[in-house]
Amino acid sequence: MAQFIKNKVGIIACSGEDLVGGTITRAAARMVVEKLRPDKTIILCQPLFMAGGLERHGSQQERNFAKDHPTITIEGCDEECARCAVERYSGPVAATIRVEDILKEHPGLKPATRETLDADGMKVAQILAIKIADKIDELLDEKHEEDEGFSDPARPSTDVRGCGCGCKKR
Amino acid sequence: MAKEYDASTEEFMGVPRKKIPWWPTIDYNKCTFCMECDKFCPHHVYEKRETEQRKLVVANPYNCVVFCRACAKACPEDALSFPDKREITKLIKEMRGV
Amino acid sequence: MAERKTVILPCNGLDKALGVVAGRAGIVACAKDPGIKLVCPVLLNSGEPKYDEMVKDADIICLNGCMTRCATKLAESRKIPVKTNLLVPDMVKKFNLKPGTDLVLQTSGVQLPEAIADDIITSIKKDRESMAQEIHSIEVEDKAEYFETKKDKFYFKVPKGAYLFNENDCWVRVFGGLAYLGISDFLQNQVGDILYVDLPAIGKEFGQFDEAGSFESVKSVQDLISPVSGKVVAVNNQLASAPELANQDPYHKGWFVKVELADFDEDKGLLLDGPAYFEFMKKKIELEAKKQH
Amino acid sequence: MVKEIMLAKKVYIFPCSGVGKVFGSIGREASYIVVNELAKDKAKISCLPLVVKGKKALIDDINENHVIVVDGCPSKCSYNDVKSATGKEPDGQFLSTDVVKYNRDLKPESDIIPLGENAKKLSRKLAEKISEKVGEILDSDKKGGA
Repeated sequence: MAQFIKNKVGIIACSGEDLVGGTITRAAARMVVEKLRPDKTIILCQPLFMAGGLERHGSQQERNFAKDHPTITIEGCDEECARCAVERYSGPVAATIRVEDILKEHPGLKPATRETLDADGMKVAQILAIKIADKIDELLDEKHEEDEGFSDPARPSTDVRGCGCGCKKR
Repeated sequence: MAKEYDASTEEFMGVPRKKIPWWPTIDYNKCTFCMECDKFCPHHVYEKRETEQRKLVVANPYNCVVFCRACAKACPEDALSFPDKREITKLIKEMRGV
Repeated sequence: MAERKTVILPCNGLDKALGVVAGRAGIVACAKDPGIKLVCPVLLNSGEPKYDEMVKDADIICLNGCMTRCATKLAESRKIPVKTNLLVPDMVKKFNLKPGTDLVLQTSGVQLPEAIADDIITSIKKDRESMAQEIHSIEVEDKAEYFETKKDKFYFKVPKGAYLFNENDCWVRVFGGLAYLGISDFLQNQVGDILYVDLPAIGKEFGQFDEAGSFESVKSVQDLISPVSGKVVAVNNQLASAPELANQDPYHKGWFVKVELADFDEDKGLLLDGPAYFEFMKKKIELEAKKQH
Repeated sequence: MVKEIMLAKKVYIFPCSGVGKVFGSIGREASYIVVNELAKDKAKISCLPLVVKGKKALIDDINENHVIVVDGCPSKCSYNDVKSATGKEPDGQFLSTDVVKYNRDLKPESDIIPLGENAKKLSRKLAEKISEKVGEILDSDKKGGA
């Protein structure tokens, strides 16, 4: 892996509009940057990343950040647009996390609405958010005590991990 | 959060922040504890006191940005007041002169 | 933008046709351009207080009928600052219209006041245009060099010269006795996308560190805390329809207010130049980052 | 011109998919209102990231139909992304901040998930404008084809 500045991790969600997976990536990304790891993350805007950025700063700020820092892409479907974008403009990604994998692990969860997430969609987003947070800790070689100091409702309790969908996960 | 900020080492315009008496004063006759000012202020000047009669206090006066009065505009009851800017400017000039 | 008032003080001496021409020219100019006001020299001389308000902050033109320059002297005695002194004999030459000696003006004597009035109106227009030109100059990105620093994916710029700052992250750029005010790149970054900008009324006076406008984003409402004392002569009306200019181009097209400086020599003692503000801003950025922890 | 039976064209709506600010979400919400409700059979939504990725089938389909871009900030990502992928000027473009600017009484909340009440109201206002534009574009099709 390239030498990254390991103070913050970039988060880029596919954020696709046409499918519920996109909405889930969006929600999970926001949970991570707002609640779970606010000071360890920078959210990168997928369309801005693609378009370049603000002209007066040389149009490259999103891309440069992903060049210098480890970046996690979050994918809503197998097109993996976010990963493709980062690889095209910045370089290798540090990790890719897929909504589909979570759906496979939790077959009982069936998110359906792409407009506003339903209860299942919200749960998937929460599981995804935790997975991202764990990945961030790993990338920054930091250990976060589980649930430490985080009692926000957006943070799923351990119940969510064993989410009641019938999966065997604890 | 607020604790990271150490006003004793901070300066404003070359004057120790602690020597500048600039912060809001709550008029408790007007305040309805709607908390709009606290919600507004990103510098944690205010603190809620759920169990006390005065449910809001100016807890970190030196976190207040000198000359900023933005929270007063957020106050629907007009219960917040600040010192006179000219007086403060004069004071700062005097201290810089020393 | 602000249009300054123009006030004409004619001599209106009644012992010479030249004086009658001066008075007449003032009347015609007022009739042609309602933005121009006329001061009656006789009433002014009697100590009439109503003119105090009128001449305040206005461009005063003294229109003298002869070399005695009564209008100019009158203005001086009343401590009214004069912008332009005109002499009717100069105008006679300029337009080659001799008024004759008859106090009841005849032919060319009637034409001359018309010509003088037109001349005055044209020069006012030119003044306004050159003022607009000046505005244009701050809106065009000059070759100013910038200091730049980066925090994560955010970039912050500070012009190296020409701009002075206060520690409330607002800037002033001086052009002679006038100055533009705005917010720094750091401040616009802090508040995020600016949605609404409220600007002060033309003519409003404020002291150093008073509010000279405010702006609002989803995150917050903040004031432009003026680095200087002065009086508003113009505001950037473009910000009403395009508040994003304050985000995109905070040092040029995103200017807020233009002021006539009150006491810049005194004010500037409390301001930072580009290099000093850049160092100050970098510390602030680090402090903000720490606070987020 | 002898006309074959032609399927009516549709209008693609591409919101910018911005994820950092509420304005992107307003544009996105408005787009959903358009395709689900106001111009149900006339407009459709697709993924902007997929366009930029260069998905040929999608880009070809956009070029055979019409496209409106809905941006959330003056960076105009959707406009720039769609234009560079399709090589043509979009048939319509909107900026959600414009709706925000002209409805000062409805200052949007900063929440994104879920959107606040004002943000929802603004989304509907924007949606109405977008769907009007959809109608205009399709009408001019009919006139042009007649």
